[in-house]
Amino acid sequence: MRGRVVKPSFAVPQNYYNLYSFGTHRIQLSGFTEQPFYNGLGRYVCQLQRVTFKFCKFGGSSKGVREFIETDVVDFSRQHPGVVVYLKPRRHKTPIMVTEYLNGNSHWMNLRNMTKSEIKLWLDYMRTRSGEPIKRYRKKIKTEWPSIQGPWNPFLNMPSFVNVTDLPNEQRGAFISEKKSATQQLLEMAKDGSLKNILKTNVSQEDKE
Amino acid sequence: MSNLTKFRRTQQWLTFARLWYLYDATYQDVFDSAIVIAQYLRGMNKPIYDHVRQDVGNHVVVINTSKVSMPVDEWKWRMYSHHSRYGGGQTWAAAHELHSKDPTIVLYKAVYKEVGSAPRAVNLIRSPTMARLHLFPDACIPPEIKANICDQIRQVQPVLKSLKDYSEEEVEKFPKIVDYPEDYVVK
Amino acid sequence: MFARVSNLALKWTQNELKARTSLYDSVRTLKQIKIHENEKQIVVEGERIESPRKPYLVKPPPVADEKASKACPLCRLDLKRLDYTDILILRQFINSDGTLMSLQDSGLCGRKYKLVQTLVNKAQKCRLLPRPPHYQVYGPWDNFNTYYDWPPRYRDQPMRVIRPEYWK
Amino acid sequence: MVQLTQVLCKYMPKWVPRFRGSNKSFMRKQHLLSLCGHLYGRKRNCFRIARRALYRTFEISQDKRREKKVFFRDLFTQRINSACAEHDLQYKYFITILPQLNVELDRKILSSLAIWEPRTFKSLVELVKAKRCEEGIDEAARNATPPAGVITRGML
Repeated sequence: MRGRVVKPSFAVPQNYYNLYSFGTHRIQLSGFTEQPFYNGLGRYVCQLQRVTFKFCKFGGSSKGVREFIETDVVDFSRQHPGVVVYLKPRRHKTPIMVTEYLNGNSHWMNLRNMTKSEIKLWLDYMRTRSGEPIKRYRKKIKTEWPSIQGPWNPFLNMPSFVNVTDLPNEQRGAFISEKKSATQQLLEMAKDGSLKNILKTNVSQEDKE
Repeated sequence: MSNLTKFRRTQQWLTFARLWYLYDATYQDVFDSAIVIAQYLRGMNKPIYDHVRQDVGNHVVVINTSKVSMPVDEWKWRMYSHHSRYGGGQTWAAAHELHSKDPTIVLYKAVYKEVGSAPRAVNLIRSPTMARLHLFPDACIPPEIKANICDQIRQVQPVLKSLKDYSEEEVEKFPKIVDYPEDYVVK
Repeated sequence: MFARVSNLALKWTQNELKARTSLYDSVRTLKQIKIHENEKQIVVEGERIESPRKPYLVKPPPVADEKASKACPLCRLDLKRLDYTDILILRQFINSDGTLMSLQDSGLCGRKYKLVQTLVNKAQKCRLLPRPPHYQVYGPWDNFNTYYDWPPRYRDQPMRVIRPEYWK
Repeated sequence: MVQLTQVLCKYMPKWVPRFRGSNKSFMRKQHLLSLCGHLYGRKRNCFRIARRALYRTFEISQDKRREKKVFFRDLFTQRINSACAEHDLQYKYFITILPQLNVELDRKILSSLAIWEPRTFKSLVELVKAKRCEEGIDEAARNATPPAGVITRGML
């Protein structure tokens, strides 16, 4: 794939959109579920660092944002002292919200014609995120300890005598034939006595006489 | 704190270690052993084999390539072509001619073809893989290479012993199936 | 002997049959040609010697069927997969200079003799057994290690690839 | 030609400008170009060329989805083959005798066992060897010595 993905070049600058990726599989970001620094294992640290609201004092589309600021912003910041909230009135501009996270990612969002409750919901959603972009999960599970018995390694099933003997070694390198050759069959027949030795029989006859 | 701790880094080194294998080619067929050697070169003897993402290939040291064997008469009719890239520069040499000239060429060419036979292997994978093949006509290996060897590849066929190879005592003690007939003249 | 009436058996005379049957009973004595030279005369005589490796002569176990007990040694042993690589067995059917013994000398039946014949030829071609004195060596390719693989695998037939004029 | 980009981008976030009257043709082209980021040269920049290339990628990915299953099955087979070879057992015996022992694991799981849980894989191989020695179908099985540590029904 030549070069990273070209994000849609709408009116919005590039680096604000990086917490979303959509399109076909090849375009989407893909990865595994990740928590920054095992967040939530020991304790939960809110990843949201700061929120900036830009709105217009008079514009109709910023009505929701203005109401939200009058009623809920103070409660929100009291509940979440770790999150810095900036309010930036901008004349004749559409209301937007930019959330920045501890891992350096940031997200731009347009709040045009949104009601107070909607903005509250979006803010809670943005607060509880980990700052990682939404991706296509390659696997639904992720584990820090994939192997209990220890992953395979080349020396695991290698017999220990190989370390000691200097190669080439007959036992380690010779060809193992599954079927016995005729010579081996004859030797085994001779060994287990199924072939009587003629001379022995002759000798016994002479003894008898 | 990243996922990769010291223990995990050494565990990865161990799993993806590049081993040195030894292969004794006495009386082994050229093309059958080439298949086995090519597999070991590309690391297909490991369960972690993956031809795309990681190169888990090994080194293979082949000794006794001068004693390599071929099916009957193949030394005569197995031809190797060579082209000097000039007009009419194509020449053929039989296997026995090449082998007498340089005992490692026949096995090298067999492994060269076998490594290249894998899909999409010719351009990228073949030259670095072939660099990991070390061929020696007889059993003596340079000490620095011998120090690296950690395992041996099992041979593909039994080593045929001629009458001279059997020890005197073995021949003596072997069961005698039938005796000579009456008044047989020992020729 | 009569386990299988092969066509060869019909040609033999009665006493030869009797000679063959007593194959296992007594130890054979061989004759060796001895040449003595003194100033006036050269004496050539056949001297009797013991047959070698006597203690290792073996006889297959007795079989109930009387006729089968007289069968040829290899048939009685019925070794599976007798191959050209079992040279310790084949060695017992060749003379000292490497040539194959005749059928009567070898004491085998016709079928087994033919099998041993092909195996000995193969072994000699692969230089497992010593080659007879005037063995026809066609070129340097006979001196390299060879083997017979079965079933034969005709790997990429080169003769079809290379133009005939280049077949040396 | 069917215009597919609308369908593909239905999960667009709320604030992205919509296909409205004025920017309809611009947005339509931009959406399509957003899907061609991985192509080369004019295929990722010029709309009319990008559209043909994009539909070509859809056809290819359709076949590739089928091929992927075959490819990974062969890869798993190759991994199990090499894992069995380490324990001196042929793959064909391993893959045929395991189901007879009611161990119905497919190649994907077996190959991941071979990599991540090698001891478990080794015990499976010894199970197969014991079964082969017990049945002794072919001569090789009869000659082989049964592995120690495998408890079969008659032993207890």
